[in-house]
Amino acid sequence: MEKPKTITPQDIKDQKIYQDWGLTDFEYNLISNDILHRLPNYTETGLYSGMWSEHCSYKNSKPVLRKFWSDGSRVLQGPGEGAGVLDIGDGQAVVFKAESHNHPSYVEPYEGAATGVGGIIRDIFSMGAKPVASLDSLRFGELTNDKNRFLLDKVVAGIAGYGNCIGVPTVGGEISFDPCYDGNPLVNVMCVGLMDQEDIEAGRASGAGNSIIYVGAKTGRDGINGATFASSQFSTEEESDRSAVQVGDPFMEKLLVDACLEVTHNHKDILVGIQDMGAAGLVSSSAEMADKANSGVDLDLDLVPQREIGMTPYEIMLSESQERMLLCVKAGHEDEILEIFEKHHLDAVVIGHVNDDKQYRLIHHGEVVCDIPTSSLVNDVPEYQHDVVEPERLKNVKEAKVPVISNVNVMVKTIIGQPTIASKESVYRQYDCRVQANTVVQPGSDSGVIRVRGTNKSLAMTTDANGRYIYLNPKLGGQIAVSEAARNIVASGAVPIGITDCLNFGNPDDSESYFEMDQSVEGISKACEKFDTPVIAGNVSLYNETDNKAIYPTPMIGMVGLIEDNQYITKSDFSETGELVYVIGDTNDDFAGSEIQKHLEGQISGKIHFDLEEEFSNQRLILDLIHNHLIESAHDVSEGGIIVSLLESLFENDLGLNGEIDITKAQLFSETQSRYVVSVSQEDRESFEKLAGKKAHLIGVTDDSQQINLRLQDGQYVDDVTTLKTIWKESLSCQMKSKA
Amino acid sequence: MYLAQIYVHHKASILDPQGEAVLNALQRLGYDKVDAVKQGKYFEVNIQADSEDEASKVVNDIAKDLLVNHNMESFEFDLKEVAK
Amino acid sequence: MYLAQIYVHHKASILDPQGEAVLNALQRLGYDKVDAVKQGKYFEVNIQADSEDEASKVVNDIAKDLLVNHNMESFEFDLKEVAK
Amino acid sequence: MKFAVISFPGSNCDMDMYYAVRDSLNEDVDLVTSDATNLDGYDGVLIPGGFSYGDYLRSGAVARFAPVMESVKEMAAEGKPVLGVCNGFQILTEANLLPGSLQHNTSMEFISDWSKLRVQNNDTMFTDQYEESEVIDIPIAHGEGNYYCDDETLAQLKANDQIVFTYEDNPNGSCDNIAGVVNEQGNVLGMMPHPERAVESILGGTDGLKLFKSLLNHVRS
Ligand SMILES: Nc1ncnc2c1ncn2[C@@H]1O[C@H](COP(=O)(O)OP(=O)(O)O)[C@@H](O)[C@H]1O
Ligand SMILES: [Mg+2]
Repeated sequence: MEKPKTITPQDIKDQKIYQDWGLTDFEYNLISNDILHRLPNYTETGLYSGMWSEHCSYKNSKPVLRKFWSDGSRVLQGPGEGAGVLDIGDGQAVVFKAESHNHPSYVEPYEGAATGVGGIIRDIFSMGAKPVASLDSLRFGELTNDKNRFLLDKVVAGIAGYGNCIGVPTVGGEISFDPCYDGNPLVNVMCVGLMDQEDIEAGRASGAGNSIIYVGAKTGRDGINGATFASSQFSTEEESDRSAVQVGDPFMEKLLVDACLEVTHNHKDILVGIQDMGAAGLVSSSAEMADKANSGVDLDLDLVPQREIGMTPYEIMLSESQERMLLCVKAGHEDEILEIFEKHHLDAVVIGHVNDDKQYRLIHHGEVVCDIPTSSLVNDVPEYQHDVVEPERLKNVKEAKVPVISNVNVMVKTIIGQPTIASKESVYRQYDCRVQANTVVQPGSDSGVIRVRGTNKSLAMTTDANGRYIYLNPKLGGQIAVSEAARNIVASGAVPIGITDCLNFGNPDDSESYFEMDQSVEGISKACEKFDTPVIAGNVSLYNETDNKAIYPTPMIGMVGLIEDNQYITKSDFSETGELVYVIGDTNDDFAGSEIQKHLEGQISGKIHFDLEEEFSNQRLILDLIHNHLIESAHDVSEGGIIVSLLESLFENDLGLNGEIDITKAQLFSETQSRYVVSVSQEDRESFEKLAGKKAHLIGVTDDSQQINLRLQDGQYVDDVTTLKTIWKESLSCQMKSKA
Repeated sequence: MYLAQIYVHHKASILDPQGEAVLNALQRLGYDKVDAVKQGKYFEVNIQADSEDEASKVVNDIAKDLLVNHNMESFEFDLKEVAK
Repeated sequence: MYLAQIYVHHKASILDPQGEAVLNALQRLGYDKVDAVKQGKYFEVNIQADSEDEASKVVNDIAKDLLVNHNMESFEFDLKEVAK
Repeated sequence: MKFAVISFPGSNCDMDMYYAVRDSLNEDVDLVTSDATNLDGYDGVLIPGGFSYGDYLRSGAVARFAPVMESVKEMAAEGKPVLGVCNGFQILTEANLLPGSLQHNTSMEFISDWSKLRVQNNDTMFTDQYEESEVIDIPIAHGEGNYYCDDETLAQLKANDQIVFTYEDNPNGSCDNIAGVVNEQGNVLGMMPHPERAVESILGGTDGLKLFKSLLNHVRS
């Protein structure tokens, strides 16, 4: 990059340098003609480019995001702050949000994933909440490819490295594999926090004369203008063209969590606002805080702690160095706050003040290098309406072919050995899921469950996304994504209370891609309203394309549920011999987008079937059954079909199953929605059947034979559960270790 | 047979939390003459090769493939011929 | 001002899990000419000192106090005089 | 009775240990920061797990210089109980209060799981509530739990019955499956597994309780 001093405002205009930073001619003209009535200088142009990027401004996705349903009686804070907040009773609140770190994780998987975890944790404690759990939702290309194995290995190590060190348990997540994520892995992380409602903080800088305090790591040239970078399409040739990789320092962040929570809990009276420095670093945090309070700030950049010498104002303001927070503190009380940080071994400095003229003003080496209306950085960004065009593939869709199963034993072994289906234990074994000593249900069941210490309540949480269904039917696929998450929450005995999302899509300028986003958001929203699970936070990651090939549209749903009484906590394993096993919900020929279809045909196609009312009534039934103590275990049926759910429930306690199921061999792998596998003790049989009625189909009894023996419509399936368990358990790590 | 001593260090603009932590600890211990610390990796690798050129090619290859993260690190090395 | 380059490695008799892991990975990648790998740490430390002796004393002290676990590790170092 | 749980910058199991003593043992306990210079009035010291100072150089290497460690050493010398769990164990070895060192797991991966331990010595102030050779279920969560000591030290550990816990299914490569050792006097115990995570049935098991109860009985008598 050329030296900024030598680049004049006129050069920026004449040579269209702003284009390199992602501003369009239209946007640049808007800034110079309508906002400033002069040409912006180098620094100012840089600030607009960061703040007006998709990543910070949501200029492309806002019209779609407005469709989300965010009401609901529990909502204390909806989208718009660091994270959303829901009332969970007793004066307490749960806080959560998810974030994507897809591009950084492709470029530098360990640090990209680690800093993703660090970033989302900062969002949680900046609200005043203690981070109590994390989840990770991951997508990669197939493991037959070296690069994908490398990415999975490093991404998981990065999540573990950061989460374990900072002491936030990773209690759940998901991983699946499809060729469309080659060159475009998805790394989405969610963090959940707990707090007293009276401690809720906001990112605000108000009151002329109040101080702006910077705390945490020094600013370096890391990830400069990463927000703009995340908002552009990727091409493999440009891979090398990037600024310094951001490196996470979980130790620093642990100190920050402890210190910031001390400030927010014990010094509310002098703290005006607090926010983390995320995308577009110092400019975005300070401008947003000031703008929310309808004020402005004066910052002296010479006071900003810097790790490198000779940094320009542009670099200082747009650096995405990690582990930094910005506070606004009442004038005259700065020392009290600085002392707390010092006690926690952190550097904190006053770098400026709230002003009374609403300008965003930066001083560097005694010179004013930026003087623009604060609000223009945040609010004046144009919003883009996009064309939506239904892709050809969604028209006149036929039913998917019913697979022909010549050898059911071989097929079961193949399917449970697919990395998408196989146990993820080799991954989550690397995550400390028990730190903080609240984890009731650890990874491996349908949801992670954390008890709320000091109460008899717990929180269940899960992440779900299924790009295949959404690719085949964006609207129904969106409903299914929420439903699948809710199914996992319900199976653990919890009532779903809200969601966060990460919208992972391709280039919004492609009107088919935009259609997918628009429709799936409608689907998500509809399901949310049905389940009374408002969308309280989220994140958008567009431009997930490499060399013009987009990923499946993959909105990730992170859902939280409340367990009002710990006696309702339910696991997904059959626990004893002699339990009756039932399937709740009917099984049909649903092979569109299924694992077996992908395996047999190498691609997905066909019509998706889904009935939201049926889904809802089945969820209600499961909760009723749990609340009446009529089921011993519950497990939802998802990827891979009923055979996968049955086996997973048998594996943990090495049980066998004998019975009859009124479906075909092929339907063992059907992915009909809204189903569960539950187990019932003999003495509850009558009450259970009375309540469940026709929705429940008895299929067998657990035993100690370590065999699964099922009579089917078109034959019989008998196999050894122990052998199957070994395949399921070891497939993923075997594939990671094998040489391509 | 050659012994390669490979030194891997962070590129200048990359944050080195480990080096920072060591520096802080040293300063707390009263080592006020220590100004800056960078922490990197050090490998000793035995390579069967008939010539220094061959060994040096192996070192460059393994550094590129595995030992060094080129996004963040750079490396140097020394080669010594040693007895089998 | 001196720049100390300090190499910390496992004592010969002690199994080095990091080195083993690297060796296994290299062999999986097909580097069959690589026989043995030891992984250690590499520090670059800037020391304000007026003489090489003084700098070398500081290095020995910080190694003893902090950088090296004498149970398992040993160290060597080089000193270079550098401009302030 | 009153216990001190030491909180270093980066400790993250300090509150877990604190709650185990307060809620499951119903005893007095304080969280004491590592800047403290005095542990008078405490009957025992608990050094929790986590990543003190980020574990950046070697686990426990920097923590050993924290001001509070002088007092910990004094208490150890006076024969008062000192328990180090996970990072606490690493700190105690770096501080030379316990023999040996903890290296990277042989898999080079962090391991979080339940593990079966055998109580090799139930004649210590930390273990007398356990049966001889009892096998217990305690969670582990560490990346550097691979216990190493030289042959001479190992022979001494055996001769003095200092090996208190061993893994039934060695997860990390520890020599002789060692999961926990005491010092020669028997009042300083270091162990990688987390007994404080196994004190409530809702968390999956209570096999850690007997350790705390042994300790409490000892302090009481
Ligand atoms: N990346 C991951 N991190 C943590 N836990 C994971 C991860 N991937 C899968 N799991 C855990 O493995 C179990 C099975 O996952 P999955 O098959 O995706 O469940 P479901 O289909 O019910 O949503 C869950 O408990 C989940 O939390
Ligand atoms: Mg499930």
